[in-house]
Amino acid sequence: MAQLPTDGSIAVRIEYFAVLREHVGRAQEELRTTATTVGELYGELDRRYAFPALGRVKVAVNDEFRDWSSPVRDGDFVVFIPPVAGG
Amino acid sequence: MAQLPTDGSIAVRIEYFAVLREHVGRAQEELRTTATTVGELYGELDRRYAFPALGRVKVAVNDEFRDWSSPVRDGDFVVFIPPVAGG
Amino acid sequence: MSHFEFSREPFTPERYRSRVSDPVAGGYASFEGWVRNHNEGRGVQRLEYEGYEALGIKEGDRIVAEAFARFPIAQAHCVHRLGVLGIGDLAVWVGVTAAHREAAFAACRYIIDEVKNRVPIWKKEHYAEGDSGWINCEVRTSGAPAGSALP
Amino acid sequence: MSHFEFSREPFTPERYRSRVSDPVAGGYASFEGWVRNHNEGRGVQRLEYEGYEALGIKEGDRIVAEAFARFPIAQAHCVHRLGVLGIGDLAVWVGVTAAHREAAFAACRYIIDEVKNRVPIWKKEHYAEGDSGWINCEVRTSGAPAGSALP
Repeated sequence: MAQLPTDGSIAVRIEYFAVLREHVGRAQEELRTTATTVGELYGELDRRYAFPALGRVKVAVNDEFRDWSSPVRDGDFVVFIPPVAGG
Repeated sequence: MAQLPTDGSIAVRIEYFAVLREHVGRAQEELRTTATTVGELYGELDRRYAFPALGRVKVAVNDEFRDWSSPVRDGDFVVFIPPVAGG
Repeated sequence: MSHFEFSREPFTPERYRSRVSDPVAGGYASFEGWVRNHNEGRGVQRLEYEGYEALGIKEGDRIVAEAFARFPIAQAHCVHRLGVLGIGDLAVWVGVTAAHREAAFAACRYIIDEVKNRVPIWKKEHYAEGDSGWINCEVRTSGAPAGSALP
Repeated sequence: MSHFEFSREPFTPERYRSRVSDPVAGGYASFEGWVRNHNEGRGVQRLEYEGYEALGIKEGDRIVAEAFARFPIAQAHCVHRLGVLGIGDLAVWVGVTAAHREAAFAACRYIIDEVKNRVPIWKKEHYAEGDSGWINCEVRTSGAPAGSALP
Protein backbone atom coordinates (compact mmCIF):
# COMPACT_ATOMS: atom_id res chain seq x y z
CA MET A 1 0.00 0.00 0.00
CA ALA A 2 3.05 2.26 -0.18
CA GLN A 3 2.47 3.15 -3.86
CA LEU A 4 -0.38 5.51 -4.60
CA PRO A 5 -2.78 4.05 -7.13
CA THR A 6 -3.40 5.96 -10.34
CA ASP A 7 -6.35 3.93 -11.65
CA GLY A 8 -8.83 4.78 -8.86
CA SER A 9 -8.42 1.33 -7.34
CA ILE A 10 -8.12 0.72 -3.62
CA ALA A 11 -6.15 -1.76 -1.54
CA VAL A 12 -8.08 -4.15 0.68
CA ARG A 13 -7.17 -7.09 2.85
CA ILE A 14 -9.33 -10.21 2.71
CA GLU A 15 -9.31 -13.01 5.27
CA TYR A 16 -10.79 -16.38 4.41
CA PHE A 17 -12.23 -18.85 6.90
CA ALA A 18 -13.30 -22.45 6.84
CA VAL A 19 -14.71 -23.64 3.51
CA LEU A 20 -13.63 -20.45 1.74
CA ARG A 21 -10.09 -20.68 3.15
CA GLU A 22 -9.79 -24.24 1.90
CA HIS A 23 -11.34 -23.36 -1.46
CA VAL A 24 -9.11 -20.36 -2.09
CA GLY A 25 -6.09 -22.15 -0.70
CA ARG A 26 -4.95 -19.39 1.59
CA ALA A 27 -6.05 -17.66 4.79
CA GLN A 28 -5.67 -14.10 3.58
CA GLU A 29 -4.59 -11.88 0.75
CA GLU A 30 -4.14 -8.23 -0.04
CA LEU A 31 -5.42 -7.03 -3.36
CA ARG A 32 -6.32 -3.96 -5.37
CA THR A 33 -9.87 -3.59 -6.53
CA THR A 34 -12.11 -1.08 -8.28
CA ALA A 35 -15.16 -2.45 -6.48
CA THR A 36 -17.10 0.22 -4.59
CA THR A 37 -19.28 -2.03 -2.45
CA VAL A 38 -18.53 -5.25 -0.59
CA GLY A 39 -21.08 -6.95 -2.83
CA GLU A 40 -19.10 -5.94 -5.93
CA LEU A 41 -15.92 -7.12 -4.26
CA TYR A 42 -17.49 -10.53 -3.57
CA GLY A 43 -18.58 -10.78 -7.19
CA GLU A 44 -15.08 -9.99 -8.35
CA LEU A 45 -13.58 -12.70 -6.13
CA ASP A 46 -16.29 -15.17 -7.06
CA ARG A 47 -15.37 -14.73 -10.74
CA ARG A 48 -11.75 -15.34 -9.90
CA TYR A 49 -12.17 -18.29 -7.52
CA ALA A 50 -15.55 -19.75 -8.44
CA PHE A 51 -16.73 -20.00 -4.84
CA PRO A 52 -18.86 -23.03 -4.00
CA ALA A 53 -22.60 -22.55 -3.48
CA LEU A 54 -22.83 -21.73 0.20
CA GLY A 55 -26.32 -20.60 1.04
CA ARG A 56 -26.49 -17.25 2.78
CA VAL A 57 -23.07 -15.65 3.06
CA LYS A 58 -22.58 -12.58 5.25
CA VAL A 59 -19.87 -9.98 5.15
CA ALA A 60 -17.85 -8.08 7.74
CA VAL A 61 -15.74 -4.96 7.23
CA ASN A 62 -13.16 -4.06 9.85
CA ASP A 63 -14.58 -6.65 12.24
CA GLU A 64 -18.21 -5.53 12.03
CA PHE A 65 -21.09 -7.07 10.10
CA ARG A 66 -22.13 -4.95 7.13
CA ASP A 67 -24.81 -4.95 4.42
CA TRP A 68 -23.79 -6.14 0.98
CA SER A 69 -24.32 -2.60 -0.30
CA SER A 70 -21.81 -1.13 2.15
CA PRO A 71 -18.91 0.79 0.63
CA VAL A 72 -15.47 -0.70 0.51
CA ARG A 73 -12.67 1.77 1.11
CA ASP A 74 -8.93 1.81 0.83
CA GLY A 75 -7.35 -0.09 3.70
CA ASP A 76 -10.50 -2.01 4.62
CA PHE A 77 -10.28 -5.49 6.11
CA VAL A 78 -13.01 -7.64 4.61
CA VAL A 79 -14.26 -11.10 5.63
CA PHE A 80 -16.90 -13.12 3.83
CA ILE A 81 -18.76 -15.30 6.31
CA PRO A 82 -20.11 -18.66 5.13
CA PRO A 83 -23.06 -20.14 7.06
CA VAL A 84 -21.91 -20.59 10.64
CA ALA A 85 -22.13 -23.73 12.77
CA GLY A 86 -21.10 -23.05 16.33
CA GLY A 87 -22.07 -25.12 19.33
CA MET B 1 -48.36 -54.12 69.06
CA ALA B 2 -47.90 -57.35 71.03
CA GLN B 3 -51.31 -57.07 72.74
CA LEU B 4 -54.32 -57.77 70.59
CA PRO B 5 -56.80 -54.93 70.72
CA THR B 6 -60.32 -55.67 71.89
CA ASP B 7 -61.92 -52.33 70.90
CA GLY B 8 -61.51 -52.67 67.16
CA SER B 9 -58.66 -50.17 67.20
CA ILE B 10 -55.50 -50.54 65.20
CA ALA B 11 -51.87 -49.63 65.80
CA VAL B 12 -50.21 -47.17 63.46
CA ARG B 13 -46.89 -45.40 63.34
CA ILE B 14 -46.78 -41.71 62.48
CA GLU B 15 -43.70 -39.78 61.40
CA TYR B 16 -43.67 -35.99 61.55
CA PHE B 17 -41.53 -33.74 59.38
CA ALA B 18 -40.61 -30.09 59.37
CA VAL B 19 -43.29 -27.76 60.72
CA LEU B 20 -45.39 -30.66 62.01
CA ARG B 21 -42.40 -32.24 63.75
CA GLU B 22 -41.65 -28.99 65.51
CA HIS B 23 -45.31 -28.41 66.35
CA VAL B 24 -45.89 -31.87 67.78
CA GLY B 25 -42.50 -31.84 69.46
CA ARG B 26 -41.38 -35.25 68.27
CA ALA B 27 -40.35 -36.96 65.04
CA GLN B 28 -42.56 -40.01 65.40
CA GLU B 29 -45.03 -41.83 67.57
CA GLU B 30 -46.95 -45.08 67.65
CA LEU B 31 -50.58 -44.89 68.60
CA ARG B 32 -53.83 -46.80 68.59
CA THR B 33 -56.72 -45.40 66.65
CA THR B 34 -60.25 -46.28 65.61
CA ALA B 35 -59.92 -44.16 62.47
CA THR B 36 -60.70 -46.10 59.32
CA THR B 37 -59.30 -43.62 56.77
CA VAL B 38 -56.16 -41.49 56.78
CA GLY B 39 -58.44 -38.46 56.69
CA GLU B 40 -60.10 -39.53 59.93
CA LEU B 41 -56.70 -40.18 61.45
CA TYR B 42 -55.56 -36.67 60.54
CA GLY B 43 -58.71 -35.22 62.13
CA GLU B 44 -58.06 -37.17 65.31
CA LEU B 45 -54.48 -35.88 65.52
CA ASP B 46 -55.52 -32.34 64.63
CA ARG B 47 -57.95 -32.36 67.59
CA ARG B 48 -55.15 -33.55 69.84
CA TYR B 49 -52.37 -31.25 68.60
CA ALA B 50 -54.21 -28.32 67.01
CA PHE B 51 -52.07 -28.38 63.86
CA PRO B 52 -51.29 -24.98 62.36
CA ALA B 53 -53.07 -23.93 59.19
CA LEU B 54 -50.84 -25.32 56.47
CA GLY B 55 -52.54 -25.00 53.13
CA ARG B 56 -52.76 -28.24 51.20
CA VAL B 57 -51.45 -31.17 53.22
CA LYS B 58 -50.89 -34.54 51.54
CA VAL B 59 -50.62 -37.96 53.08
CA ALA B 60 -48.47 -41.03 52.51
CA VAL B 61 -49.06 -44.55 53.76
CA ASN B 62 -46.14 -46.98 53.80
CA ASP B 63 -44.03 -44.59 51.74
CA GLU B 64 -46.58 -44.00 48.96
CA PHE B 65 -48.85 -41.03 48.39
CA ARG B 66 -52.50 -41.84 49.12
CA ASP B 67 -55.90 -40.14 48.87
CA TRP B 68 -57.40 -38.81 52.08
CA SER B 69 -60.13 -41.45 51.78
CA SER B 70 -57.61 -44.31 51.75
CA PRO B 71 -58.06 -46.91 54.48
CA VAL B 72 -55.68 -47.02 57.40
CA ARG B 73 -54.83 -50.53 58.57
CA ASP B 74 -53.10 -52.10 61.52
CA GLY B 75 -49.35 -51.69 61.24
CA ASP B 76 -49.49 -48.86 58.70
CA PHE B 77 -46.81 -46.20 58.62
CA VAL B 78 -48.42 -42.82 58.00
CA VAL B 79 -46.85 -39.46 57.14
CA PHE B 80 -48.69 -36.17 56.76
CA ILE B 81 -46.93 -33.97 54.25
CA PRO B 82 -47.08 -30.19 54.69
CA PRO B 83 -46.58 -28.04 51.58
CA VAL B 84 -43.14 -28.87 50.21
CA ALA B 85 -40.38 -26.45 49.30
CA GLY B 86 -37.52 -28.25 47.63
CA GLY B 87 -34.97 -26.65 45.40
CA MET C 1 -30.56 -47.46 40.42
CA SER C 2 -32.66 -44.42 41.21
CA HIS C 3 -32.19 -41.31 39.12
CA PHE C 4 -32.85 -39.19 42.20
CA GLU C 5 -30.92 -39.12 45.42
CA PHE C 6 -30.37 -37.09 48.55
CA SER C 7 -27.03 -35.92 49.86
CA ARG C 8 -26.54 -35.08 53.52
CA GLU C 9 -23.08 -33.70 52.72
CA PRO C 10 -22.01 -30.89 50.39
CA PHE C 11 -21.47 -32.18 46.86
CA THR C 12 -20.33 -30.90 43.50
CA PRO C 13 -22.10 -31.61 40.20
CA GLU C 14 -18.81 -32.99 38.87
CA ARG C 15 -19.21 -35.90 41.25
CA TYR C 16 -22.31 -37.01 39.35
CA ARG C 17 -21.11 -36.12 35.87
CA SER C 18 -20.56 -39.76 34.99
CA ARG C 19 -24.25 -40.43 35.64
CA VAL C 20 -25.21 -38.34 32.63
CA SER C 21 -22.25 -38.79 30.27
CA ASP C 22 -23.21 -40.45 27.02
CA PRO C 23 -21.39 -40.65 23.65
CA VAL C 24 -24.64 -40.02 21.76
CA ALA C 25 -25.24 -36.84 23.73
CA GLY C 26 -24.49 -33.55 22.03
CA GLY C 27 -26.09 -31.40 24.69
CA TYR C 28 -25.96 -31.23 28.47
CA ALA C 29 -28.38 -28.93 30.25
CA SER C 30 -28.12 -28.49 33.97
CA PHE C 31 -29.74 -26.54 36.74
CA GLU C 32 -28.33 -25.81 40.16
CA GLY C 33 -30.28 -24.26 42.99
CA TRP C 34 -28.07 -22.21 45.30
CA VAL C 35 -28.91 -20.67 48.66
CA ARG C 36 -29.35 -16.97 48.05
CA ASN C 37 -28.95 -14.22 50.57
CA HIS C 38 -32.55 -13.05 50.43
CA ASN C 39 -36.09 -14.29 49.90
CA GLU C 40 -39.21 -12.19 49.55
CA GLY C 41 -37.36 -9.12 50.70
CA ARG C 42 -35.82 -10.63 53.80
CA GLY C 43 -32.14 -11.28 54.47
CA VAL C 44 -31.41 -15.00 54.75
CA GLN C 45 -28.41 -16.23 56.76
CA ARG C 46 -28.72 -19.97 56.36
CA LEU C 47 -31.35 -22.61 55.77
CA GLU C 48 -32.18 -26.18 56.53
CA TYR C 49 -33.60 -28.81 54.22
CA GLU C 50 -35.47 -31.71 55.73
CA GLY C 51 -36.61 -34.62 53.57
CA TYR C 52 -38.88 -37.60 53.83
CA GLU C 53 -36.24 -39.67 52.15
CA ALA C 54 -37.93 -43.01 51.48
CA LEU C 55 -40.83 -41.37 49.64
CA GLY C 56 -38.66 -38.59 48.24
CA ILE C 57 -36.39 -40.97 46.38
CA LYS C 58 -39.37 -42.80 44.90
CA GLU C 59 -41.11 -39.61 43.83
CA GLY C 60 -37.92 -38.07 42.48
CA ASP C 61 -37.20 -41.19 40.45
CA ARG C 62 -40.77 -41.14 39.09
CA ILE C 63 -40.28 -37.55 37.98
CA VAL C 64 -37.10 -38.41 36.08
CA ALA C 65 -38.86 -41.41 34.54
CA GLU C 66 -41.61 -39.06 33.35
CA ALA C 67 -38.95 -36.85 31.78
CA PHE C 68 -37.56 -39.87 29.92
CA ALA C 69 -41.06 -40.67 28.66
CA ARG C 70 -41.81 -37.12 27.53
CA PHE C 71 -38.53 -36.02 25.97
CA PRO C 72 -35.92 -37.74 23.76
CA ILE C 73 -33.10 -37.59 26.29
CA ALA C 74 -30.07 -39.79 26.86
CA GLN C 75 -29.44 -39.55 30.62
CA ALA C 76 -30.83 -37.62 33.56
CA HIS C 77 -30.07 -37.39 37.23
CA CYS C 78 -31.02 -35.22 40.19
CA VAL C 79 -29.43 -34.80 43.62
CA HIS C 80 -30.96 -32.77 46.45
CA ARG C 81 -29.03 -31.64 49.49
CA LEU C 82 -30.35 -32.08 53.03
CA GLY C 83 -29.18 -30.48 56.26
CA VAL C 84 -27.94 -26.99 57.14
CA LEU C 85 -26.75 -24.84 54.22
CA GLY C 86 -25.10 -21.42 54.03
CA ILE C 87 -25.33 -18.65 51.43
CA GLY C 88 -24.07 -19.85 48.05
CA ASP C 89 -24.26 -23.54 48.92
CA LEU C 90 -25.56 -25.96 46.34
CA ALA C 91 -29.08 -27.15 47.26
CA VAL C 92 -30.12 -29.13 44.19
CA TRP C 93 -28.59 -30.22 40.91
CA VAL C 94 -30.33 -31.55 37.81
CA GLY C 95 -28.31 -32.79 34.85
CA VAL C 96 -29.75 -33.97 31.54
CA THR C 97 -28.03 -35.07 28.36
CA ALA C 98 -29.63 -35.51 24.95
CA ALA C 99 -28.70 -35.70 21.30
CA HIS C 100 -30.23 -32.23 20.84
CA ARG C 101 -30.38 -29.28 23.17
CA GLU C 102 -34.13 -28.68 22.96
CA ALA C 103 -34.88 -31.96 24.72
CA ALA C 104 -32.10 -31.45 27.26
CA PHE C 105 -33.45 -28.03 28.25
CA ALA C 106 -37.07 -29.13 28.34
CA ALA C 107 -36.38 -32.22 30.46
CA CYS C 108 -34.12 -30.31 32.84
CA ARG C 109 -36.82 -27.71 33.35
CA TYR C 110 -39.48 -30.38 33.81
CA ILE C 111 -37.46 -32.21 36.44
CA ILE C 112 -36.63 -29.19 38.59
CA ASP C 113 -40.20 -27.86 38.39
CA GLU C 114 -41.71 -31.18 39.41
CA VAL C 115 -39.11 -31.84 42.11
CA LYS C 116 -39.92 -28.50 43.70
CA ASN C 117 -43.64 -29.23 43.57
CA ARG C 118 -43.81 -32.89 44.45
CA VAL C 119 -40.81 -34.26 46.32
CA PRO C 120 -41.33 -34.18 50.12
CA ILE C 121 -38.60 -31.73 51.05
CA TRP C 122 -39.08 -28.81 53.41
CA LYS C 123 -37.04 -25.66 53.71
CA LYS C 124 -36.59 -23.61 56.85
CA GLU C 125 -35.07 -20.19 56.38
CA HIS C 126 -33.18 -18.45 59.17
CA TYR C 127 -33.35 -14.68 58.81
CA ALA C 128 -30.94 -11.91 59.65
CA GLU C 129 -33.33 -10.75 62.42
CA GLY C 130 -32.99 -14.10 64.20
CA ASP C 131 -36.38 -15.58 63.39
CA SER C 132 -37.06 -18.43 61.03
CA GLY C 133 -39.82 -19.93 58.96
CA TRP C 134 -40.81 -23.04 57.05
CA ILE C 135 -41.31 -21.91 53.47
CA ASN C 136 -44.80 -22.39 52.05
CA CYS C 137 -46.13 -23.34 55.50
CA GLU C 138 -46.90 -19.79 56.65
CA VAL C 139 -45.70 -20.54 60.14
CA ARG C 140 -43.04 -18.33 61.63
CA THR C 141 -41.31 -18.92 64.93
CA SER C 142 -39.08 -16.58 66.90
CA GLY C 143 -37.00 -19.35 68.38
CA ALA C 144 -39.52 -20.14 71.15
CA PRO C 145 -40.67 -23.75 71.45
CA ALA C 146 -43.52 -24.57 69.15
CA GLY C 147 -46.94 -25.48 70.47
CA SER C 148 -48.82 -22.21 70.73
CA ALA C 149 -50.27 -22.19 67.22
CA LEU C 150 -53.99 -21.70 66.87
CA PRO C 151 -56.12 -24.60 65.68
CA MET D 1 -14.62 -7.58 30.01
CA SER D 2 -16.41 -9.53 27.34
CA HIS D 3 -19.03 -12.05 28.42
CA PHE D 4 -18.00 -14.25 25.51
CA GLU D 5 -14.63 -15.79 24.83
CA PHE D 6 -12.90 -18.44 22.78
CA SER D 7 -10.65 -21.15 24.16
CA ARG D 8 -8.07 -22.85 21.98
CA GLU D 9 -7.38 -25.37 24.74
CA PRO D 10 -9.73 -27.84 26.46
CA PHE D 11 -11.50 -26.21 29.40
CA THR D 12 -13.89 -27.15 32.15
CA PRO D 13 -16.94 -25.10 33.15
CA GLU D 14 -15.58 -25.02 36.71
CA ARG D 15 -12.82 -22.76 35.47
CA TYR D 16 -15.40 -20.09 34.65
CA ARG D 17 -17.68 -20.68 37.61
CA SER D 18 -16.50 -17.51 39.33
CA ARG D 19 -17.70 -15.49 36.32
CA VAL D 20 -21.31 -16.32 37.14
CA SER D 21 -21.27 -16.70 40.93
CA ASP D 22 -23.46 -14.17 42.67
CA PRO D 23 -24.88 -14.08 46.22
CA VAL D 24 -28.26 -12.87 44.95
CA ALA D 25 -28.49 -15.83 42.57
CA GLY D 26 -30.72 -18.71 43.57
CA GLY D 27 -30.53 -20.48 40.24
CA TYR D 28 -27.76 -21.44 37.86
CA ALA D 29 -28.72 -22.82 34.46
CA SER D 30 -26.03 -24.06 32.14
CA PHE D 31 -25.68 -25.65 28.76
CA GLU D 32 -22.73 -27.58 27.44
CA GLY D 33 -22.35 -28.71 23.86
CA TRP D 34 -20.36 -31.92 23.55
CA VAL D 35 -18.98 -33.58 20.44
CA ARG D 36 -21.23 -36.54 19.76
CA ASN D 37 -20.32 -39.67 17.85
CA HIS D 38 -22.84 -39.13 15.06
CA ASN D 39 -24.57 -36.43 13.06
CA GLU D 40 -27.38 -36.89 10.57
CA GLY D 41 -26.84 -40.63 10.54
CA ARG D 42 -23.09 -40.57 9.96
CA GLY D 43 -20.39 -41.69 12.37
CA VAL D 44 -18.22 -38.77 13.50
CA GLN D 45 -14.63 -39.34 14.64
CA ARG D 46 -13.51 -35.83 15.44
CA LEU D 47 -14.23 -32.27 14.43
CA GLU D 48 -12.60 -28.92 14.06
CA TYR D 49 -13.92 -25.53 15.05
CA GLU D 50 -12.60 -22.48 13.30
CA GLY D 51 -13.56 -19.00 14.46
CA TYR D 52 -13.29 -15.44 13.24
CA GLU D 53 -12.25 -14.40 16.69
CA ALA D 54 -12.24 -10.59 16.58
CA LEU D 55 -15.82 -10.45 15.29
CA GLY D 56 -16.89 -13.53 17.22
CA ILE D 57 -16.04 -12.03 20.58
CA LYS D 58 -17.94 -8.85 19.71
CA GLU D 59 -20.99 -10.71 18.47
CA GLY D 60 -20.97 -13.14 21.37
CA ASP D 61 -20.74 -10.29 23.85
CA ARG D 62 -23.64 -8.55 22.11
CA ILE D 63 -25.73 -11.71 22.46
CA VAL D 64 -25.08 -11.92 26.19
CA ALA D 65 -25.87 -8.21 26.52
CA GLU D 66 -29.20 -8.90 24.79
CA ALA D 67 -29.88 -11.65 27.31
CA PHE D 68 -29.23 -9.19 30.15
CA ALA D 69 -31.68 -6.76 28.57
CA ARG D 70 -34.39 -9.35 28.02
CA PHE D 71 -34.27 -11.39 31.22
CA PRO D 72 -33.77 -10.53 34.91
CA ILE D 73 -30.49 -12.36 35.33
CA ALA D 74 -27.53 -11.81 37.63
CA GLN D 75 -24.55 -13.05 35.59
CA ALA D 76 -23.94 -14.77 32.27
CA HIS D 77 -20.93 -16.03 30.40
CA CYS D 78 -20.18 -18.15 27.34
CA VAL D 79 -17.00 -19.88 26.20
CA HIS D 80 -16.58 -21.58 22.82
CA ARG D 81 -13.80 -24.01 22.05
CA LEU D 82 -11.70 -23.76 18.87
CA GLY D 83 -9.40 -26.34 17.33
CA VAL D 84 -9.57 -30.13 16.95
CA LEU D 85 -11.99 -31.95 19.26
CA GLY D 86 -12.70 -35.63 19.89
CA ILE D 87 -15.90 -37.43 20.86
CA GLY D 88 -17.20 -36.24 24.21
CA ASP D 89 -15.10 -33.08 24.26
CA LEU D 90 -16.67 -29.87 25.48
CA ALA D 91 -17.35 -27.52 22.55
CA VAL D 92 -19.33 -24.72 24.18
CA TRP D 93 -20.47 -23.73 27.65
CA VAL D 94 -23.10 -21.20 28.65
CA GLY D 95 -23.68 -20.37 32.30
CA VAL D 96 -26.38 -18.05 33.64
CA THR D 97 -27.33 -17.15 37.19
CA ALA D 98 -30.49 -15.40 38.32
CA ALA D 99 -32.60 -14.89 41.39
CA HIS D 100 -35.21 -17.19 39.86
CA ARG D 101 -34.82 -20.21 37.64
CA GLU D 102 -37.23 -19.11 34.89
CA ALA D 103 -34.96 -16.26 33.88
CA ALA D 104 -31.83 -18.40 34.17
CA PHE D 105 -33.26 -21.06 31.84
CA ALA D 106 -34.66 -18.56 29.34
CA ALA D 107 -31.44 -16.57 29.11
CA CYS D 108 -29.29 -19.69 28.83
CA ARG D 109 -31.45 -20.94 26.00
CA TYR D 110 -31.40 -17.55 24.30
CA ILE D 111 -27.62 -17.31 24.43
CA ILE D 112 -26.87 -20.77 23.04
CA ASP D 113 -29.47 -20.39 20.28
CA GLU D 114 -28.12 -17.03 19.18
CA VAL D 115 -24.48 -18.08 19.47
CA LYS D 116 -25.15 -21.01 17.16
CA ASN D 117 -26.91 -18.76 14.67
CA ARG D 118 -24.81 -15.63 14.72
CA VAL D 119 -21.26 -16.06 15.99
CA PRO D 120 -18.78 -16.67 13.13
CA ILE D 121 -17.69 -20.19 14.03
CA TRP D 122 -17.44 -23.04 11.55
CA LYS D 123 -17.46 -26.74 12.21
CA LYS D 124 -15.79 -29.37 10.08
CA GLU D 125 -16.77 -32.95 10.79
CA HIS D 126 -14.47 -35.86 10.04
CA TYR D 127 -16.41 -39.03 9.37
CA ALA D 128 -15.69 -42.68 10.04
CA GLU D 129 -15.40 -43.24 6.26
CA GLY D 130 -12.50 -40.78 6.04
CA ASP D 131 -14.26 -37.88 4.37
CA SER D 132 -15.14 -34.60 5.99
CA GLY D 133 -17.48 -31.68 5.59
CA TRP D 134 -18.10 -28.12 6.73
CA ILE D 135 -21.47 -28.19 8.45
CA ASN D 136 -24.17 -25.97 6.90
CA CYS D 137 -21.93 -25.29 3.90
CA GLU D 138 -22.97 -28.32 1.87
CA VAL D 139 -19.47 -28.86 0.62
CA ARG D 140 -17.91 -32.25 1.18
CA THR D 141 -14.31 -33.12 0.44
CA SER D 142 -12.67 -36.52 0.31
CA GLY D 143 -9.31 -35.30 1.48
CA ALA D 144 -8.25 -34.04 -1.97
CA PRO D 145 -7.19 -30.41 -2.29
CA ALA D 146 -10.10 -28.08 -2.77
CA GLY D 147 -10.56 -26.11 -5.96
CA SER D 148 -12.81 -28.24 -8.13
CA ALA D 149 -16.15 -26.92 -6.88
CA LEU D 150 -18.58 -25.58 -9.44
CA PRO D 151 -19.26 -21.84 -9.55
